[in-house]
Parts: sequence; C-alpha cells; structure tokens
Amino acid sequence: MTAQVEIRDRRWPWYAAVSAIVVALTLSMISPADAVQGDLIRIMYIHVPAAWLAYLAFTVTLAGSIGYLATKRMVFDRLAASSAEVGVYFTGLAILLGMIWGKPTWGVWWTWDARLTLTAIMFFVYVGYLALRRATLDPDARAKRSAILGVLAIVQIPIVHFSVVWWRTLHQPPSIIRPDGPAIQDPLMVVALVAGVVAFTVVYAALVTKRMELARIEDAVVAREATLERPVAGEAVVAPDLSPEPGGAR
Amino acid sequence: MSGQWAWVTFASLVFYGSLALFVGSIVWRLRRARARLEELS
Amino acid sequence: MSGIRRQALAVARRDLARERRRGEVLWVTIPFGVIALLLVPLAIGTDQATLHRVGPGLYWVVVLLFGVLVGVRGAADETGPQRDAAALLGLDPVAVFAGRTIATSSLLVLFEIVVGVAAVAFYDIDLIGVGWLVVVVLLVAAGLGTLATLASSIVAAGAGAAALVPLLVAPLAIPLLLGATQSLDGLRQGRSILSWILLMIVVVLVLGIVGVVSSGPLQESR
Amino acid sequence: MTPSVPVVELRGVGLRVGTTTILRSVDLVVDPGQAVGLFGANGAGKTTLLRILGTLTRPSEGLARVLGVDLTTTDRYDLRPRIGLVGHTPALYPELTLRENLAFAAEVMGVERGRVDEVLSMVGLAGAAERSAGACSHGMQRRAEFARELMVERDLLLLDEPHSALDRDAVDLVEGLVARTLGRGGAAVLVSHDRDRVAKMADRCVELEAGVLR
Repeated sequence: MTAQVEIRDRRWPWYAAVSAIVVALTLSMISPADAVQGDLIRIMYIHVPAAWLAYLAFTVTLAGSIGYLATKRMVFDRLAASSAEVGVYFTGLAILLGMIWGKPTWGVWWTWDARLTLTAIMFFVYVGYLALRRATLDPDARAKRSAILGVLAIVQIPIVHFSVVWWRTLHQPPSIIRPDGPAIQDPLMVVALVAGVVAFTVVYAALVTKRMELARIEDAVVAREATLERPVAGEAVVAPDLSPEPGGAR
Repeated sequence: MSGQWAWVTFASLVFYGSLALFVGSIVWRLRRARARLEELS
Repeated sequence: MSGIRRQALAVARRDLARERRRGEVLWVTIPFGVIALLLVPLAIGTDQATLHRVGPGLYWVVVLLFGVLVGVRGAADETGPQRDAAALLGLDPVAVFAGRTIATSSLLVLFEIVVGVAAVAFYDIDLIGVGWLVVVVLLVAAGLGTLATLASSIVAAGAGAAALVPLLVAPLAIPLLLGATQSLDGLRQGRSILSWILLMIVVVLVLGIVGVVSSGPLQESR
Repeated sequence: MTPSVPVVELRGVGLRVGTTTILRSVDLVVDPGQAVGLFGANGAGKTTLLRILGTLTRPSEGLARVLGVDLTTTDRYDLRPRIGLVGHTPALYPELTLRENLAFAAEVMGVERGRVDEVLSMVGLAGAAERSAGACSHGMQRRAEFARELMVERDLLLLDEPHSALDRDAVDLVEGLVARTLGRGGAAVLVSHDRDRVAKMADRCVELEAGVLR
C-alpha cells in the first residue's frame, strides 16, 4: 500500500536520481587517485557514464521509432522524442567533459580520434532530429517523419563509424596512439565507475520519465484545445483552405 | 596536484550546472504545461 | 515496375526542365560554390604549396556543403495545387523519390564538374587516375543526391526546410566526404582505393533502400 | 464498376484540424451518372470537401467511400488515377510550356504523347502550346487543365469553380467534359458560387453552410 502511494508521487524519479548521484559522486571523490592521471581520473567517473548514456538513449530512440512505425501508438513517439532530447544533453555533456579532461592530459581541447569524432557527429545528427520535431507541428506527421529519421540515423551510424575508424587508422599508425583509457588498479575505482554508470542510468530513466510526462501533458493540452469546440454552424468560419499537411506549409 | 583538482572542480561545475539547467527546463516546461491544462479544464 | 520507371523518368525530366528554365543551380548555386573556393585563400593565405595540399579536401567540403543546396530545391518549389494534381495522375511515391534523386544527382554532377574545374585552376590540383575520378564524382553525386532527396522528403515543404535539410544531410554525408577525399589521396599515393569506392556504393544502396521503403509512409502522413 | 455502388458515399463525415472544426457530419451520396452542385459561402468548407473526395485530405471521422473504397485507409491512393480535380488555383508548372505540362501528365499516366496535341487543339490552345504556362492568362491555364482531364477517362470529376475565368466557349468545354464523364457511368461534383450556371449542369444541388451540409 505504502509503495503504491509512493509510486503515485510524481516526484519519485527525482528522489531516486538524486540519491543515486550522491552515492556515485561520493564514491568518485573518495576513490584513490590514478597512478598516471592523478586526480583527473575523477572526471572519468562522470564522463564515461555520460558517454554510455548517449548510446543507451539513442538506442531507446530507435526502439521508440520502430515501435511507433509498427503500432502507431503515440506513447512510442513520446519515448523516442524524450530519449533523444535526454540523449543529446548527455552526448553534449560527454563531449564537454572529455574536452575538459583532454586539455590537462594531452594539452589540447580536441583530438581527431575516431570515437570523439563519431560522438560529435552523432550529437549533430540528433540535434537535427530535435530540430525536425520542432519544425513539424501536426502530431501525426511529426511522429511519422521523426520516426523515419530516427531509424535512418541509426542505420547510418555504423557506416559513419566504420568510415571514420578506417580514416583514422590510415592516418595514425596504432603505435603512436596515446594512452586513453585509464588503467583501473584499485577495486574502489571499479566500484566508483560502476556506481557512476548505474546512477546515470537512474538519472536517465528519471529524466525520460519526466520528459514523457511533459510530452503527454502537452498532447493533452492540444487535445483539450481541440475539444473546446469552436461554434461551427451559423457563423463565418475561418478560411478552411486546408494545407495538404496540417500545420506544415501550404 | 592542486591544478588537477581545479580541472576536476571545473568539470563538476559544468556537470552540475548543465544538469541543473536541463532539469530546470523540464520542470519549468512541465509547470507551464500543467498550468495550461488546468486553465483549459 | 515499368510503370514506375516511366513515371520516375517523367519526374526527373520535369525537374530538369524546370531547373533549366529557372537556372537556379547554374546561375546561383554553382557561382556560390566557386566563390567559396575563392574565399579560402583570402582567409588562409595564398601560399601555393599549402593550397596545393589542402585543395582537394576543400573542394569536397564545398561540394558537400553547397551541393546540399541543390537538393533542397526539389521539395520547396512545388506548390500545393501542383502536388495535388501530380498525385491525382497516379504518381507512385517511389517514382517521385527515384525521379527526384535522378534529377538532383544529375545537377550535382554538373555542380561537381564546374566547381571542380575552378578548384583545379585555383589550387593547382593534379588530376591523377581520371577514370577513377569519374567514378568518385558519380558516386558522390548519387549518394548526396539520394541523401538530400530523402532529407527533403522527410522535412517536407515548409518554412524551415531550407535550413533544416542541410543540418540533416551534413553529418550523414560524412562517409561520402571521407570516401571522396581518401580516394583522391589514395590515387595520389598509388594506394588501392577499392575499399573506399565500395564504402560509397554501400552508402548509396542503403540510402536508396531507406528512401524507397519510406516514400510510401511519408506520402501517407500528408 | 458495379452499378449498385455509389460513386460518392459520405455518412457523418467530419474533419478537424488542430483546434478547428472544418466539416461536421456531412452526408452525401452521388450515384453513377449524377452531377451534384455544391454551393456555399467563402470558408464554408467546399474546397476541403472536394479535397476529401479527391483522396488528398483524410477525413477525421465518419464513413467516407469513393467508388466503394474507404477514404480513411491507404487504399484510397489506388483511386487517384480515376479521379480528376481541377482546382481554382492553377496547378501547372509555370516554367514549363503548356505542351510540356501536358506531356508530363501523359507520361505519368501512360497516355500516348499524340493525345497531347489532340486535346490542346480541342480546348483551342494549339497555337499556345509552346508558351510557358506562367506566361499564360488564368483562363488559358484553366483550359490547359481541362485539356489534361480530357486525355483520360475519369470516374469522378471534381471541379472547383468551373466557370471562373472562362469564356463562353470554354464553358461549353466544361459541360462537354462533365457530360462525357456522366455518360460513361461516372459522376461529378461541381463547386461554385454561380448557382444558375451550375444548376443547369447538375442533377441536384446541395448547400454547405459553415461546415455542415444542408
């Protein structure tokens, strides 16, 4: 009974997210410094989980897109959209944190390594996805068009990935690849990293839950506005020169 | 070592700051949408 | 199937004839691309050796960024009544996609040739392996044409289309950019470029399949 | 076509876009061989109703069938070659000549090219075939669109303001086109402001008032 009441509380995702983050960040701060990187490794405890979420989020967007195309149920569209928005945030965060880590480690903000380049490309692909959603007003057209883009984006990612990796190996013999991944020596480091990944996943789930709630309410507002029937008969109605795409152009 | 902690602090600020902004934007949009729904019913 | 081919060719011919009369690509987009090539040395310096080295890469960047504009044209220049009338002719959406892609790709070949001549002249680019160059030029045109047509049919005609299509196309066109630049590099250094050619063929095929499969559902959401 | 199937069958059809109701519970049955005049003030929803019948807009409620095919399903796309629509805004490509415009239509529909010049002279545009559509007057463009409809045989003809911008000869042309369609068991819906002229061609007239059919 109690559990049910708690679940109904609309704030529970926030509570879960905040507690997970507190635990993970405490661990990341008390874990020992890395032998090579020193304290900079602490940035990794947020960078790596953020990067992991980027992939998770876009995979969920793909699932939502396919779900929508298969069933035409709006909940899948909301899932795809919410996950993409959260994913773009975490991709951006992962890139920024990577740069902040890279500057003291390598002396430069940016290197043209394959994974970094690919992450940046992915970021812009999904920025485009969100832009498409903003530009399309009719809910059904928006759901279908963005679902198709959601699938196209993922179909292209392996090809982009492959071409970028191939391009890097041609231009950078493996022997001079700088040390990138931190070598994990202490069990507490492993615990901190795992805790980070778990915590971020909880945060992701909370954000997507709330973002979907937002989408649902926005849809409800639109639906409610529609039922506030404008008096149709006995009055000059606005010009109904229907565009082929309601909300779109012409 | 203190230089490294400066970077770690910077990274933490970026993380907390951006997370607060992102969460804030969702909360703000939620409030606005709820208010609008309330207004309509 | 023959019906679709006939319709696709009719659409391609229509688009090309309209473009010939308007001259948008020939008199606007192509000069714009050439200007871009002209601007770079003004910004980075006119050192011949540097320009010779970065020339081919710059050329492909210009083709990718400005070539997208050739593809945006397609969706934006059809009015509602024109689209309705075409639909009631029984025009198959697959034929529309194929026809548009053919027209856009042909215009892109023209764009690549004219801008390419300018690039060779400005940056003193060596033309090595002309046979392969032709293949690369055609593959980039086909890939970019397909991608731009696909993106503009996803975006559909709208106020934001002209800005949105390039944003969708540019990141996904990266395999084409890498394929083209690496092929030119490979030709210069005598490496085999077969794998890059195959990569570009895969890109064209994948985009073509997505375009054909999605053309029906995209028409439906009108 | 089985004679028992009405060409148009609408029962309780409505259309809502976003917050606006454009059509509400429209009932309309048009049998083979019938022409129906559709009147109404500006903004009453006439053009929208025509677009629904032309499979271009999907109705949001009610039962809607043309030639027995449900207009809410994607099956409606198969109907398209059987429906002719001439709207009040010209649908020609202004850069192309009249002949090129019609040749495009012929090619898409699989009609032999010889028909193009044939129909152009039927509508009195043989001399203007090489002129680009954008340089032609509104009336000439409409004639060219009627010429397009003459190239094929449609089962449902939808004409929006068939008399506007047309002279006496061209009106005969429209009447001929309608008569031909009705003669082979098709039907026509004519939207107009001009009650007298349409009433002469139509078997029956209905009035659309602010989204409701009277």
